[in-house]
Amino acid sequence: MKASWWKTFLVSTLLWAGVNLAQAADPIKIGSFLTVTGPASFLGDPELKTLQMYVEEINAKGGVKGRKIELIHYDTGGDAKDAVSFVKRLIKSDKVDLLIGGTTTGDTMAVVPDVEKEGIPFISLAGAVEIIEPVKKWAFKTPHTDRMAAAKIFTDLRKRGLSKIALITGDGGFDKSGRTQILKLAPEYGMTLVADESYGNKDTDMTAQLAKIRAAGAEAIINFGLGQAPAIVTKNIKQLGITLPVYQSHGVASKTFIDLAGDAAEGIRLPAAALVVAEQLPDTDPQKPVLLAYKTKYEAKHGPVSTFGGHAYDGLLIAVAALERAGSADKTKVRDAIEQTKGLIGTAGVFNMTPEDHMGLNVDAFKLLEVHNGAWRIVE
Amino acid sequence: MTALSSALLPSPLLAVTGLEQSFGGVMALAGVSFQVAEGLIYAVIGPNGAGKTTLFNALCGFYQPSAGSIRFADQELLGLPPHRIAARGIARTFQNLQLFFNMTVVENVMVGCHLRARTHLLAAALRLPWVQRQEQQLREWAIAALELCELADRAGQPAGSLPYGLMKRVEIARALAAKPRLLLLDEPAAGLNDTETMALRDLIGRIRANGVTVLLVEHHMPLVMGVSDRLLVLDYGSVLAEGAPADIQADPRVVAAYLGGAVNYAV
Amino acid sequence: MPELLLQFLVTGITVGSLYALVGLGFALIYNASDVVNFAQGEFVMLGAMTAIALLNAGMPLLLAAIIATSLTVLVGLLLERFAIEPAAGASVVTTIIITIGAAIFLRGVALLLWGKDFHALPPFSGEAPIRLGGATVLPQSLWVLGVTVALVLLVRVFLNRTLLGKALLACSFNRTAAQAVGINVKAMLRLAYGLSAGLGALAGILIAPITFSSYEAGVMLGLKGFSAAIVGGIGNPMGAVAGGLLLGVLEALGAGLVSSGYKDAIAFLFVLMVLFFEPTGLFGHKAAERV
Amino acid sequence: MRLAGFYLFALGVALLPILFPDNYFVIVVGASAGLHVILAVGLNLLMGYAGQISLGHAAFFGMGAYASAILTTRFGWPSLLALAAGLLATGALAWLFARPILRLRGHYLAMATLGFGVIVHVILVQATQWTGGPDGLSGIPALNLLGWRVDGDEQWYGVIMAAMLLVVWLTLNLVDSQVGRALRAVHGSEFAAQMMGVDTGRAKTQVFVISALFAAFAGSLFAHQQAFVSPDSFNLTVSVELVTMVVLGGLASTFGAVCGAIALTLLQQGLVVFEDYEMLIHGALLMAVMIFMPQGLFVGLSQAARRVRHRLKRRQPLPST
Repeated sequence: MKASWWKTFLVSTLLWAGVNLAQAADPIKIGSFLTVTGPASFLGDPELKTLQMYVEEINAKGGVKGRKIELIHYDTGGDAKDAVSFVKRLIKSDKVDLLIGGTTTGDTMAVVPDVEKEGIPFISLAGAVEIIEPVKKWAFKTPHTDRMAAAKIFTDLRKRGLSKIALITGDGGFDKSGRTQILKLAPEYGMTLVADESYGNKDTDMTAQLAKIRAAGAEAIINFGLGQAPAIVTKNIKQLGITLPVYQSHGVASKTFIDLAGDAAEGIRLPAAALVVAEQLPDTDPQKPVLLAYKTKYEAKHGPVSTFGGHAYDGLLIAVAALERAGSADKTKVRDAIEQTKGLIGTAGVFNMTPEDHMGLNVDAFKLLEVHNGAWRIVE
Repeated sequence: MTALSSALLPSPLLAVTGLEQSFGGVMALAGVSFQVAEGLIYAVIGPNGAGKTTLFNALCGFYQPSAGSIRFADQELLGLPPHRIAARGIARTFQNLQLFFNMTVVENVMVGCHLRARTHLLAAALRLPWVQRQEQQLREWAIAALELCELADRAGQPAGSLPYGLMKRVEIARALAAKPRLLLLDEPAAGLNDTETMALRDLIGRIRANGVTVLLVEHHMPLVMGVSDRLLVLDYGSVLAEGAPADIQADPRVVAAYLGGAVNYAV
Repeated sequence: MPELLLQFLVTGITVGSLYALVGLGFALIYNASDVVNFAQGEFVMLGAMTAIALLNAGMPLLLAAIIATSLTVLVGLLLERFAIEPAAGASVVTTIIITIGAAIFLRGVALLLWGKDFHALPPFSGEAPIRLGGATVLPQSLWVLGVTVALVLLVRVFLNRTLLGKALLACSFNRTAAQAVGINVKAMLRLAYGLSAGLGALAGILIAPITFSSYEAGVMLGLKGFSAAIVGGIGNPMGAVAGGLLLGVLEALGAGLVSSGYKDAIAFLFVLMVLFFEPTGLFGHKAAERV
Repeated sequence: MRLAGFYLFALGVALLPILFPDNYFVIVVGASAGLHVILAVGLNLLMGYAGQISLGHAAFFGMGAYASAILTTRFGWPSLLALAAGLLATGALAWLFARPILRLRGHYLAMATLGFGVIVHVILVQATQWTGGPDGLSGIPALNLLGWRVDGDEQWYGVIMAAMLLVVWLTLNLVDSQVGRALRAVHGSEFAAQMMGVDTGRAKTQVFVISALFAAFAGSLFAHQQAFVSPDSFNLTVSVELVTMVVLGGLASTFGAVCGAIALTLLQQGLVVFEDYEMLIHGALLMAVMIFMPQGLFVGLSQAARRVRHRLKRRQPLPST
């Protein structure tokens, strides 16, 4: 009896060690598909850099539960067709355990059918609210929704007693989806839209649209866009001598925007995660150390942070935490673990996911920022 | 003159009256009139720039003459697009080769059979049985035309791989494959050597023997004089003379204006 | 309203002069070789990006601009020598695909050299807007306009008054004949590529303070420049300039008066209409076909 | 045998998934290549055989896709009916557009088709209430072929390959018929073709419409396969890629177009692993192929193969080309 007891112990220990060894040799595969080139590279590029940087760090520290992480990435170039094909490749050919990616809403929505069918945990880095509403079993997301951005802007406008707004947006997915939310929320906040203009994201001059806005009698201008276009809009506003308050979206929450727009950016407000103003947060803010750590690490290697890299950081953080809690890379267990994310402090805010909320951020996670002397500062 | 010609030749296949064509103020054809009776070999000669090719292009509908009339088998051609004129029974060759270099010799000639073929897109894509049978038929017609031009052994070669003289003959075969009533030959001898020119002369004879009327623009005087039944001399877009070869040769105006007197083109 | 209209026109002319400069490059190469060089937009991008990089490295603006332009000319010459010349005798479409390949290649090089971020040049003479009647314009736009006019005039004088320029034009009318009278057609081709690259680079440097630049910035400018060259009648350098201005004004008017979302569609619809009624562009020479 | 090459190709297409079951590069990339083949073969009819360039072909692809997407999601039409409606609408538009646009030549035609492509793309982006705007339309139901729901990558491979083989077969037949010869004649010499009695205007219109129909057909399949459409799949870049496929493979050869479509699809899949170097390599390869094989991969490679064979049997002389 005694002998058989220690035999059992030995066998199970060996088995356990063997399993562990096998696991150690067998990395957890994270598949990512981002828009690293093309119109939304402004977003995808820092996302990829962040993922690569942190996967390296996690592996240097011994990985997740002894297993290394292998990051497999494909660039979609912003074409949803490529996103679909690469997600299939990640699932079928690379046999990844979970997916982080989809820089744009278009890329994300395009792959959702495959993700749902194959049943693989998927954390999207795109903004639109439709990704999580209605809730999709396997799809989660980390950035704030554009609805929150709209709400934040409207709240500030109401505080300033302004209600006649002029909207100018680009022709990309981010822009259009922001426009939709602004149109939807405006009545709720008592806002009237006196102009609704648009431009091509590669356009070089928006004075025609802005001249129309100038003539429309608006009290404030909202510009929802990405990349260099909002900087051109900002410069053109100054050129036309328009002195109305200008709101940008979280799409340009990066030092690059201020660099491009120069003096014209002065006084512009926008809603954004606290990342770009981490130093200005009170020391009591629980987010501060997380933000500073990410910011320092990123800027040491790649230059000014943007909130988009932060979304990727959050996604990876959620994934790794879920993998640890699930204790394996089993897809269903990891999915359930992601859904149970509670009180996790990321760059975008504190994540509290539920079966009904696959993002888990509330609107407080957004700060209202203003450009002041060529730098961001918190308005509230 | 018109009255005289029609009296001589009871049923003109082609009757051109008062044809005018100008390019930016320059009159390329200044009221040209002539008639071609069925079964003749009719040559149009004249110095360079006299309007010979312009006349051909006007006959084919490539230009839109500003005045005049072109009656072919008692029907007006003026104003019709080229493919409709072709459908009336006129075929031609070109001064600058217009072969389909992207096809084989026999395929070129099969295009010539276009008007004799049924062309239905969907049927062709589905390759219905009648399409297959027609393909066979067209190929036979094309080979027959090639045989007439002594080119049957070249049928499968890419059109662009032939020597120049043979390419010119492929054009003739292609035009003949349409079974035209009137064949327009635009300088068929240009660029040919003497042997080839002699062969061409025989070929034109055979074509006429097959019942095709030939309208010929040519500079090679021995060929023109040897083969044609009647001649039209153009100069500066106008008719200088018209008549049988012997009469034309004897016409002092023609000799002065064109033949230059010093050269004797007796055959 | 007249004030608004004036602003639209000013906007349109500013943007249009940009398209005109790029279109001019298309026309020059087309003249010499019948080839539409789809890497023309990349010349613009290379000029801008090189100048920005040199400026950031501490070089004064003027020197940076000169070196950037020279380097881009070199790229143009290399492109001609190593991609266009070896394909001599290939069909026009094949050559066009080669230039598309070259465009992708140059974008790839720029991506590796300068990353994906947008970069700006500082404006040459400040940012204080200048009032023109009821419209405002940036000093940099005046730079663009002024240099465009100067360059267009220079190119015109070069083509019509100098022996070299006439030789280049002769190639466009009849290459075989040009060769027969002793014009070195190959050298003319190189000249055209060098000149177009130089024009492109200058355009890039001029507009970088307004539009910024990134490795992909050439795509849109290439498209608009191509359209300008075609609308004006391809092969006619001054037609390209007119086409560019027309396109710019159309876009601005479309955006201002009809719908800013559909402004590109409006501009291209107009282009289509022009072509339907003038199948060889506004100022293209009507090619007579000889059979 | 006239269609020997076709049967060989069909055999290969059928054998691949049996030899490599459940392989991403066969099943998924293969299906994607199949759609590209349909597009390229259609465009080659227009470019290679009729000699008319189109830089706006993605527009027809997009119209087919959006017709299926909008009619099935917004109006609940059965997928086959939506497919037919898409073909009808695209064909009708192509027909209306063909006459004025095909009067243009060369670069002017390129410009006009490009402009057409840009206009359609702008509409897809801007008419948000219909098209879903830049983020596109999702939730397109599975293709329902008389009760059989096409779902899953293997089934899609089968359907797309069958569609592709049908299109290639129809095209091969068409090219080698009097209709096809008339078309090629238009390319060879438009005036001579007219003098043979070919109504060149009609011939060009027909081929433009067929080419548009093939593209719309591919578009409809694409929409159902992806269950999602967005305007970026139908922009100018895609049009240029399609032209590249045709020229890369070799103009005026149906199998050239097939070759070019497959090569470019594989190239895009293969190069993605090079990340930042992808563009550089892509551009360099494109230039190299066109410089060294100006007649395209199909002719280039078959000449190379012939040369090798020739070297193997020294004695036989090289057939003159």
